[in-house]
Amino acid sequence: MSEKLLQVKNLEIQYKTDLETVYAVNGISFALDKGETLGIVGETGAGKTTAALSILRLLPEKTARIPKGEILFRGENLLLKPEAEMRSTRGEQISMIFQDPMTSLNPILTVGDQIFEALAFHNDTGMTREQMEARVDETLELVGIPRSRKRDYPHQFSGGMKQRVVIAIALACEPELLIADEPTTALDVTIQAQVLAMMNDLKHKLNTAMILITHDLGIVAQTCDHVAVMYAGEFVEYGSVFDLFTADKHHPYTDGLFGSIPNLEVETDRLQPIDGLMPDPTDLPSGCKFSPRCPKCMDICTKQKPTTYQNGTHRIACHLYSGKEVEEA
Amino acid sequence: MIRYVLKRLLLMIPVLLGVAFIVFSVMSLAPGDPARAILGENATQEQLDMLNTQLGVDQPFLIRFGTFVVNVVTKLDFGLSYNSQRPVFDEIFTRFPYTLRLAVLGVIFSSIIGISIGVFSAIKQYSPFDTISTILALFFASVPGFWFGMMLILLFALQLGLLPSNGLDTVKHYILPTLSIAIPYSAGILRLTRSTMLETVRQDYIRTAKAKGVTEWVIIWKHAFRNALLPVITQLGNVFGQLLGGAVVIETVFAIPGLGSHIVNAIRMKDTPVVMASVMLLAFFFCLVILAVDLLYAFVDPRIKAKYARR
Amino acid sequence: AGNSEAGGSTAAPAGSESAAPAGDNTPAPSVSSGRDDLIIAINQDIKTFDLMYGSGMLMTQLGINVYDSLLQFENDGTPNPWLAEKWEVSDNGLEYTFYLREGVKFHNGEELKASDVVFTVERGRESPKMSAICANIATIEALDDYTVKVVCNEISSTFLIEFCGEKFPIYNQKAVEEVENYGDHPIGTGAYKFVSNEQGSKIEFEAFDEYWHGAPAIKKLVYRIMPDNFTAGVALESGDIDMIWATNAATAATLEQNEKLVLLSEPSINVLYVAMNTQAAPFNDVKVRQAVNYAMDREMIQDIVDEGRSDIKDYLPLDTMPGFVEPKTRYSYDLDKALSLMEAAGYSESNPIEVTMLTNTANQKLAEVVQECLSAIYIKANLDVLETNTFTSQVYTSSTILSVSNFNMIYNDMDMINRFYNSARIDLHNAPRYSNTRVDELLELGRGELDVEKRREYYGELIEIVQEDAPYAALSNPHIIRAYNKDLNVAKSYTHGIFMFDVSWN
Amino acid sequence: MKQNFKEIFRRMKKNKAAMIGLVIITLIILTAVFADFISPYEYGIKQNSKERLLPPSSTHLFGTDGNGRDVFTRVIHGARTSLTLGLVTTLISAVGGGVLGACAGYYGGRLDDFIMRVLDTIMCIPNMLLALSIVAALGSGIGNLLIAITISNIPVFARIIRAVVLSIVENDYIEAAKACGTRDWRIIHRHILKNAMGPIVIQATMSISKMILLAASLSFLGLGVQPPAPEWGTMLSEAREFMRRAPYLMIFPGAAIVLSVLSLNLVGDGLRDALDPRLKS
Amino acid sequence: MSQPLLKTVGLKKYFKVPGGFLHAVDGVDLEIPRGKTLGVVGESGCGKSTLGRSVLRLLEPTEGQVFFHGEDLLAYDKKQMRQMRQKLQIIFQDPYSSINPRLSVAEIIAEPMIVNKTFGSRREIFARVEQLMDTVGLAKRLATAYPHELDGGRRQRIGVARALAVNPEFIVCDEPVSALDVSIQAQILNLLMDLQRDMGLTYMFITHDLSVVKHISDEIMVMYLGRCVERAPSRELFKNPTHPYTKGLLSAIPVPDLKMRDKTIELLKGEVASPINPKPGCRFAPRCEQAIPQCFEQSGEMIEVAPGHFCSCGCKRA
Ligand SMILES: Nc1ncnc2c1ncn2[C@@H]1O[C@H](COP(=O)(O)OP(=O)(O)OP(=O)(O)O)[C@@H](O)[C@H]1O
Ligand SMILES: Nc1ncnc2c1ncn2[C@@H]1O[C@H](COP(=O)(O)OP(=O)(O)OP(=O)(O)O)[C@@H](O)[C@H]1O
Ligand SMILES: [Mg+2]
Ligand SMILES: [Mg+2]
Repeated sequence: MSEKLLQVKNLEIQYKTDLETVYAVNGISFALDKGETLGIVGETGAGKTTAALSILRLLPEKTARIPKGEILFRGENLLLKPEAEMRSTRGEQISMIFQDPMTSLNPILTVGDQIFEALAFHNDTGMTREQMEARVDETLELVGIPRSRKRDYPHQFSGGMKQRVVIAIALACEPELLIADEPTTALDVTIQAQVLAMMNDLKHKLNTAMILITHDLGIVAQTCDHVAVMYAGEFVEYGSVFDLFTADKHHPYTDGLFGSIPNLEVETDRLQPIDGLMPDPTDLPSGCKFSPRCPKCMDICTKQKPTTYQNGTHRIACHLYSGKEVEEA
Repeated sequence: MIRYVLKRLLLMIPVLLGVAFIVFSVMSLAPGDPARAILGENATQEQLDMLNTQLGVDQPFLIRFGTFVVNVVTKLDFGLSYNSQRPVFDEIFTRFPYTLRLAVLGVIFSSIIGISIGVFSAIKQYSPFDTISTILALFFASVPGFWFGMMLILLFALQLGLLPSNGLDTVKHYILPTLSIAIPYSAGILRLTRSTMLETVRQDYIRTAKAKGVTEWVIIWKHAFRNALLPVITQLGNVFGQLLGGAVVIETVFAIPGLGSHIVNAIRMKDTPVVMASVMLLAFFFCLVILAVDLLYAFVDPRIKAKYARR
Repeated sequence: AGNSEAGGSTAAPAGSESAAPAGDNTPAPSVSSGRDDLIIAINQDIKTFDLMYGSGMLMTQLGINVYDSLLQFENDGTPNPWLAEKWEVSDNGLEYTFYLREGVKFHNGEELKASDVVFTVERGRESPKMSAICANIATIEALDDYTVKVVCNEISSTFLIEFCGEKFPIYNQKAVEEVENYGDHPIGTGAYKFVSNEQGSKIEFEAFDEYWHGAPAIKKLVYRIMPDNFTAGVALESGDIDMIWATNAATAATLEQNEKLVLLSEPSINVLYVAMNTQAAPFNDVKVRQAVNYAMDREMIQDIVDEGRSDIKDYLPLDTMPGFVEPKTRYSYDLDKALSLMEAAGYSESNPIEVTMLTNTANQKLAEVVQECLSAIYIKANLDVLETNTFTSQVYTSSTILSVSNFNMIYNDMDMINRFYNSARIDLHNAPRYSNTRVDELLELGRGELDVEKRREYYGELIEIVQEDAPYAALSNPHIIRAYNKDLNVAKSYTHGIFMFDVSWN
Repeated sequence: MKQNFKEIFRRMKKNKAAMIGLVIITLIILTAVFADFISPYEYGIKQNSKERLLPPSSTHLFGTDGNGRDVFTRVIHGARTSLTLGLVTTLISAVGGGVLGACAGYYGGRLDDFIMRVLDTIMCIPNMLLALSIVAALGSGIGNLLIAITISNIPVFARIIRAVVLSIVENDYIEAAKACGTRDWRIIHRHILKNAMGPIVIQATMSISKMILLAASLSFLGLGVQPPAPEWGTMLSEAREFMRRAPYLMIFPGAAIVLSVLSLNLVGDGLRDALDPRLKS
Repeated sequence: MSQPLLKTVGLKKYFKVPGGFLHAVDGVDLEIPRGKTLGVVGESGCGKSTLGRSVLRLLEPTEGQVFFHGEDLLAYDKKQMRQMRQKLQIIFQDPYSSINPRLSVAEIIAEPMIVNKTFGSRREIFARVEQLMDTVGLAKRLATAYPHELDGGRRQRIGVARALAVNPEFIVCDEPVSALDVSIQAQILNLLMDLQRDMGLTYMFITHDLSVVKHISDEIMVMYLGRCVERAPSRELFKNPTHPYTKGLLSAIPVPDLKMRDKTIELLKGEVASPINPKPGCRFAPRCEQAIPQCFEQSGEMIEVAPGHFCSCGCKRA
């Protein structure tokens, strides 16, 4: 098997402030190939955004620490790259769509400018200004915005259009990896559908690998190839979409997530939310981090780190399944 | 946009009238009569009465105010200075250019100093540079302007003999007064720039720009700074307004024939026409500056431009 | 009052004999230092060069460069011939005849004629500043081109000083009538022609080559306006300017250190005083007023307020005033006496006086010292420092109990004190609201008398009364301090200014 | 409320700079309060022509001034006037400007236009002139000086607070308060002004120094506090005369101003952070 | 039929904007029976929040009537309205901006009681605060905490407790769960439904999340550009969507089910028309694939297509 496009190994990230240390990401590993989409789901504060930012090395410099782990992009460890090289990687090879389209665009620059900028800073092929402008037009039309609107400012666009501009920026340099952090949370369903459909299209056209972070299992089901379920900085479950939606064994947290969504098909009187709240990330429970909320919690769970059950691509970190155990990578 | 400008220009009328009324009443209420100020300690009662009648200050307040407004509106005539009997505007216009030049230079230099250091210390938040510049800024914000001016004079004019200490004849003459004005004001601008920059660099779009691989320099000046500019522009407008009428101390120390000290003298002499005309002129300019600031907003921020356009 | 007085016609022929005018030594035009320009710092703008509409010492200083008056007075009040070569006073003391110098040119080329003097008076009647003087002039007529006759309404011992001195410059009729904005284009017969006035910045003059007194050595005269003493001091030291027309004691103390400079410190016409309202408690009690007089530590005042550059005074008039008699009742610092007077008046530590003391911004420092002196004799004076203009409008009202300020003795004659003591001047200049019929009488007598001995008699009596009654506590007579480059030759300085033709470079 | 103070102080304790500032300003205030006990000489009036302009020494810690007064004593006593002046004017103008700005921002529309135009009018008259006119009209004296400075400072506060209020009224909690039938004034003070505290505090601490200096520039024009009451700004202006002969006359009151301003600003920054329960650390 | 608790007739709210009038709510009729929930769905900006606020008179409606217990709220004067407010409450979408960050939890919940002087003493108020916190599931120790110390779910509970503090009968829930993640969302939804069951509350539940609205509502109203386009009992609506917009909306929901994975979703095309001085005719017509010329001329009336199911689509009518 050829080298993966992106390999994250045992990544740990902490935020250190004067008073406390937030253990945001606690050893996650995954790999991604060209054209594949990885979905990451999980509760608020699970560390999804943190993990995504670390790949682009955009974590806040003053507080964030990466004590352990590697991020290999085409075999190169991004964490060791000098800032200048990293800058040329950003946008050109890896780009990111941020959580909130409303605030992700600079209000005082035209959308055209903002896309143009991404091109201008990665102009390795020596494109002329005209060529780059033409490329801006092309990109805009790709995301379904008429080229005539490129001189408009973000405030003149609706939320959905803004999100498309953000996507256009991310795609301008045809990156090999696109990280989309809750790209549709702020949008309503009809626009969400448009945006997702478009991203899917693009992915197929450009064969881009993608990491899609979301709360919405519906979106995961529709767009992802692999899914990671994240809880308190760890992947408690990882596998293909089919593993996640069809396999019979699941991490209790994943079960809880599914139970929480109102189902359109089935009438339920009461939803079944997971009891309790996220653990305090500055003071995580020992053993399994989900144990305090777990309905199937056993003695061992509070004491020992869970083992990983693996079935093909499907991995679950839970003491419940001590069948085929493998060491964590 | 043009409609907006017109509306704003129209709104200047009540403001200017208000200014006129306030200043006029203050001048009338203030004790002491101009004749006494002009004729001095040794004047006799007859002399005083005679002059007061000549100046027309013995008429009722409203009549005087009315006459003043009518003259200004119909003839742009602010009358004669009580004190010198010269047309008020001639006097003011020989001085105003100095004041204007100093104010412009002051604003330019204080913004250059304040903004560049402010931006830099925001970027290097909590670094020694940041701490030192903050302390220096607070220091300069708390020493009186005249002290600074006098120190500069002693050092550069007397000790080193490099720069002239008074007057505004050549370019060299402008250096010390400009510095004395700019440095204390730059302190405020520095603090403001720093805090708004700190705010702006936390915005999501800065992260977006970084994710595009844009260089640090471009992020700071093109993305962050331009967005942080609005409050700074407001502050600059205020500084400009204050400098227009307020550099009295610097004018005195550097023996500059500016408008500020002229107004102060006029107030002391109860020279109402001069005070009126000068303050009105300043108020007019101040309104223009505020308007210019608002238009500059539009230039900096398209959202504001859109708002104006729709009005 | 039939006799003509000593300073009058008797002195006049002496003056008229010499072709060279009064100044003791006319400086020979010099070229040695190579400079013939002079830059002088003054501390404020000149509002108008039409002297009839302006006031102040500075005005006089600039005025005497451009204008001449009929006579020129020495610091002790001795009149010297000037534009008038000689003058005569009629026996009844009401008629004056002036004989003008011939060939005197105005800057516009006109020759000085008697009609110009007449014109000046007629114009003066209209002006607020001169009208009071002119009021005493019943008629004025030109007997011929060079002779003017003035008839007064009443005898006035100060008439010469007021009418013929530097305060009454002679205007040129044609110039006033023809020049637009005369106030900005003065024309006189003086040594300097007005060139330009940049308001707030500088005023330029150039030498008038046809000056009747001989062309001055300094050809170009520039007054720089420097409101701040510090700035002027630095400018003088760094050579930006050549002279400071008048600086303050504190700056003088710094300039003193510089060997390249000369400090000229001369008695001025300025008198510092405390005025006590004699019509209201507690100062209606003469003992309290005397106590205040004794309590004034005038040496401390001299040191603190003027850095020693002043003369201590315990009476108001200047010693140089014609008619002056030194009083016998004197006040020197004597706290014991002051305290016993206070106790006699019924005040003590436990029964102190508390009053508001008005002063103006210029005299704040003085007031602070006075305040302390008063505190030693159970008087707690709360200072109220007012803008000069506000102060002037309040200090003469009956509500003012105590004030600290200064006078300029603008006329060098004993009659000057009329305004301080005359009950008719209450509400105008008589801040203590002092009223004494005998004093009023004596003031009238002194004013209407031309005989010197008689005047000394009247004023001698008067001064004893007012010293005894003590409505004022005179404090000091600060010096006027001029500072200039050592290479500059200043032949003579008057209390009212320097004639710039008396100045030259070494 | 008690809870709040404790809470605020607890948060502030963590901010070293703010604590240093707090200690310094407390010392200054204590000095001002106990000036009579601390100062070696009787304050104010005691002058001495024999001891003029003495440089700092063990008898006169800060030297003596042109009137032969002990500068140390005057600086200590000056703290009273200067700090009162700075604090009182700031307080009043913050409250006045706060109310006006809050009303303008909260009600908007005509009232907003009216208030802002009136304030524009005041702002159009340069600071110094406004103060000068008022002092000229009412006479000098610390009371009028206070009024003058305060009035000229109100528009500054009002503008800033209005801008803050405009952004606060956007919040849903204002609407929630309305939905409960909360009266306007309660909304303004409890929900709006409480949240505008940060900018207000910062502006206020900056303003204290400005006020002291404005008073100083007014004394430069002879309109300051009535002597002999010492006040730092006036002391500076008085020292001007002796700038070259006795520079220390300027250094000590100047240092007092700088020190107070510096510490007040540190405290202000700390207070802003502490007042905002949202800010971590 | 019993009298509905809340009823609006021809409710309109126009905003004066620079370009003219923005028709945010343009003639909405609705009825909510006591103890039931009306769900309001629709695209962002279609006027859902404005409708909610107009019903509570937080915005003064431009036209129309709001009947509460059969009485016209709009006829009340300020004082009466202030008293009435206790019965009508609102919960906001954003648990961050809807809670005053400077007040502690207890203060926030006590605020409506203090304002309305419902309780005399501090102690009574405090007791009630504790009781409310208990009801909505907030631990007592959080009483002195500040909102920023709490996560979104707890904050939203504060919002609920505040609304309950004055014993309301009717609550407008303006997207109360949109900002929360699924598990917390479920907790809040359960809480709201429990409260409704226990206290007989009536809700107007605004959201654009259709699975949520289906779960909680008895009846659903679909809004498009200020107008109600379809109204039906919730099961009926999902089973039998009639209006083209409703159809588009329903098909856009991503379903957590792999069966739907490769099915192409029918996307709504085009942008929402401007609500400023809208053209006559059906508001949805420019985006409607089935639009006929008539749709552009005449706006549809609500027709009952099935019992209790109303739809305004012109083509259906034709
Ligand atoms: N700059 C920071 N400093 C300190 N802690 C942080 C910082 N950013 C995030 N955290 C903490 O790190 C943890 C993970 O945060 P992160 O934003 O990665 O979560 P998330 O999964 O993206 O959540 P959401 O779904 O809300 O976006 C959280 O507990 C958060 O409070
Ligand atoms: N105060 C206002 N002034 C002017 N226009 C307003 C105002 N409030 C709302 N609008 C406009 O009214 C329309 C309806 O807004 P509303 O907030 O009710 O929509 P919504 O359906 O709640 O949207 P969302 O789902 O985004 O909350 C929008 O076009 C909005 O821009
Ligand atoms: Mg996130
Ligand atoms: Mg809404």
